[in-house]
Amino acid sequence: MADILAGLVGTFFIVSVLSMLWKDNIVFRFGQACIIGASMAHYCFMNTQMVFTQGVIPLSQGKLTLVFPLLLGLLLYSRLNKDIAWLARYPTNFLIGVGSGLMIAGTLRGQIIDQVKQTIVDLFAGFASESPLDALNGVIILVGVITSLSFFIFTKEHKGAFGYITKIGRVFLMISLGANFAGELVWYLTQMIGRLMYILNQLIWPLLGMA
Amino acid sequence: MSSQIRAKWTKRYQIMWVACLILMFIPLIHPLGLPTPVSKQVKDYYNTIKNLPEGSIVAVSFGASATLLDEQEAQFLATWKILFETKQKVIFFSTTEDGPMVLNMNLNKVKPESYGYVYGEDYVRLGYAFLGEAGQAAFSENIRSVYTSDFYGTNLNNIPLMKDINSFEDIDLLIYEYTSCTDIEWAVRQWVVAHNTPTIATTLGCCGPMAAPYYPTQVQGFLSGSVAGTELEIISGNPGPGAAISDASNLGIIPFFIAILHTNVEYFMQRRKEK
Amino acid sequence: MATIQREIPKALLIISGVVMLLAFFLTFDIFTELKATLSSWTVLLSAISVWLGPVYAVNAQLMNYSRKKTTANLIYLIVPILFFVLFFGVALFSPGDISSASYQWLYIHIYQNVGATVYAVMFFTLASSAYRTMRMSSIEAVALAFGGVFSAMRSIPIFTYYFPWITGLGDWILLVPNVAGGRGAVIAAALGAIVVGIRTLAGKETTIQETS
Amino acid sequence: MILLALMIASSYYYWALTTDPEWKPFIRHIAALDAIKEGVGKSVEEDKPVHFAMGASGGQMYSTLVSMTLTALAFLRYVSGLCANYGARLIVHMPYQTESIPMIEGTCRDGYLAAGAPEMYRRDDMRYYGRGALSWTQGVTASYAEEGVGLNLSVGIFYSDCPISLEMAHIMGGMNVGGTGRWIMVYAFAMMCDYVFLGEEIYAAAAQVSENKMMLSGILIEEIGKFAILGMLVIGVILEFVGLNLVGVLNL
Repeated sequence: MADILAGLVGTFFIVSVLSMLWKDNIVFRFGQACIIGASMAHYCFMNTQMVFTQGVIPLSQGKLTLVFPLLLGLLLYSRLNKDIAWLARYPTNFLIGVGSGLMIAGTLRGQIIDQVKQTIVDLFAGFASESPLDALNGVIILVGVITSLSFFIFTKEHKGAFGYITKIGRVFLMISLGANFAGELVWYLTQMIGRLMYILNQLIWPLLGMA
Repeated sequence: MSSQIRAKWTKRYQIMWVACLILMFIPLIHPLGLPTPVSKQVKDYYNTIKNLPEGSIVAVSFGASATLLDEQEAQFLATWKILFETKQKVIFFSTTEDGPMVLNMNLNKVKPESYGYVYGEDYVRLGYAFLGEAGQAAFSENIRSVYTSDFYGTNLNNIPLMKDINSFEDIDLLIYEYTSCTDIEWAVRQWVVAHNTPTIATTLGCCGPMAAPYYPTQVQGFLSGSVAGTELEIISGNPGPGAAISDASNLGIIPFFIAILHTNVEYFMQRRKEK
Repeated sequence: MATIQREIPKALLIISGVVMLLAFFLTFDIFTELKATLSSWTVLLSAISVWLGPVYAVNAQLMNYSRKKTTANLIYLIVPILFFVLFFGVALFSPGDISSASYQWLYIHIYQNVGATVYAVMFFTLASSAYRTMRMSSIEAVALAFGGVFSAMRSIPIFTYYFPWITGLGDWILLVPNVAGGRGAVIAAALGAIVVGIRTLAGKETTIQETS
Repeated sequence: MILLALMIASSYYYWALTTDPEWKPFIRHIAALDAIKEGVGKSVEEDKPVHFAMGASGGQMYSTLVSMTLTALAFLRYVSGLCANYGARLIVHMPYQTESIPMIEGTCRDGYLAAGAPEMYRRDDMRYYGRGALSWTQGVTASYAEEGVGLNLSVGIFYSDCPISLEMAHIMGGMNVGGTGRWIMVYAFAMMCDYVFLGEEIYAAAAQVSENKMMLSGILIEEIGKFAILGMLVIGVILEFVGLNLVGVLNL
């Protein structure tokens, strides 16, 4: 019985989310109201617990430097009163400072230098390989990177010969978008089938006594 | 787009959606057993485990998410069964909050005890610790710097299997499970490049393209998505949930392809009319 | 006053940013330690702010109800609060908090089911958008459809079984043109991000200088 | 390191130029920008609100994606100013990161203030939905259904949330304009938006909407970076051909 109840609750929420595709309805609205409450509660609980275990308790045990983050965090609430809202700039600026420093370093390495390096490596690995197709693939990648990067040049109109280069770049970009689309489409398809299996296994078969 | 045209399209979407749903549903009730070819990376994944000598130490870095289980459960169940069938010693450690819960559900289904496994001697669960790249590095150097006790709170030194296991040197194979596509780099950098540990990976379908460049030199095999899970079920002879998902996805996606065909035929006919 | 309201926060931004950046390039212990400390502070700091969320959420629903006092609006105001209390209460009062059996029940059957279904809904929204846009009206659209259709077929067993060449083509799309286009775009976006970063650390980014 | 130094040096060069009142850089036109104005106009005509979203997880301030958060804020300032001018109602769907709320609210108020209509700002149109894509997509969809959609402007950090928010806005009659710097999700924008900012275009577009020379100079600094990288690729390939190893140098 308890299992069927669980199946019923789960199925209600699955149907509630899916029903929106058909049209706006009360089941969807009720389900979304429930889930927003639940989601906020989960997030609030996890974070509040962390504030205690990693902030308040170590502070009470003498880790006094933790006063700074705790105080800065509280300043974020100053936004609620317009007259003292400027106080929130302290924590905000601190967070963005840390983020920007972290971002410049990480992005430079992972998304620029490594990508340039890999393009050259791909090209020469292709040349070193026995198959001429690998060499061709290396060249295609190099051409693709150069033309697609050229598409993002903003100080020149995409006309004439440069227009053709950016056009080739756009084709590469579009194939890439198509491949990303397909990867996610098939994944989401599996998720849908998984939900149907849940409804069958948790609700329909048990109800029919075929579990 | 006028509201009339919009309404016309919405109707079309709804017809396609319903068709997809029905076609997904039928094979779940009535399995069709459509064929699934096994890809090379899955064969290599399977053979890597199969070729280990009996009693090898396999570490499983488990970063599963419960919401994404439909995509991966087939992979997990088939992998655990192969590990238990080939009598490997397994150390599970969870790197996500959901990890322990998912593993619990998995092991309840697979039942290691039915393979003659004894907890603490043949397999062990180390619970959850948030392991980013730095965490993986720390774990590989010294397991006890990350986990001092197992999932149930027993000190690692009191667990027979863990007594002589301290670092990468004692691990014969890493099975790396992740759901954020770029995380494969962590395993490659911290285990493969740093220590040359043999590594295989399991992940979501959409992460396959990012894992592919590391195969077969750094990662000896990988599973991406539920299809790979089905393939592993087939090659290892352990039927599981993957077959049904594959069946359903074979049919369920057909209305989508018909829709693409339809929209293009319509477009070209319109163009001919205009000409 | 301007100093307290503008200049000190800006100085805080620059100092914290420069420290993080230096910690990447210089491997002195002091920087490594500072980086770890600042990173852990950010996590703690944002965790404290978590109650701002419910304040804004309840405010929006409350105002909505006060403008239009319908039963439906009353339900939309009360239900989230009830579920908030239910989840938070169970987490707080069950022994073992969120790992307690009762919380896990709520989490698995409600929270995770909705999570998984949201992904499932995306199958339908992606399919409908493709229905509309994958019309081969230009070379770009052909490229998009080519990449999309063959990569999708590559992941569906029935296609690869009956047309084995799709496997090769699908893999080629993923590993060659997809990599090429993706790489160009990633590099460009990374440059855009770095420019914003440099401007921020120089204290010249205008978006963060909100005045009201 | 050299690339970074080059970009910092060019930054200072262009920042110095921005003090010259005559100086105006040329930047190619981005079509999606006009669409924002058109969309706000459409919203007023249809008496429906403008929706602004920066992603369920778009408030990241201390991660490597912080620049996208800042870029989204530049758009928020712009669109709130436009809404104030045209008399449209603006609904902001905030990300789950609560630490970003003060800044989002401040930026939005700024937009109204700059347009001379601070009284039009309404706090109850700042919406919050809890953690993650699951409740965010639900909340946003419900808001579209309840209040209608004129323009839906989505710029920022998007994961698996935009395929729902964008398509639902479209189905409910809204006009979608947007983009993200996360390449893996750009496909959703390309397919579901009426006008799209492809990848990095969001940074260039943000600079253009700001009409601020400091921001505009950023595009030129990026261009220097792009030419440096194109140069690096070409020189790297040539060097490898003659037997010199640039990859080894980059590994350092």
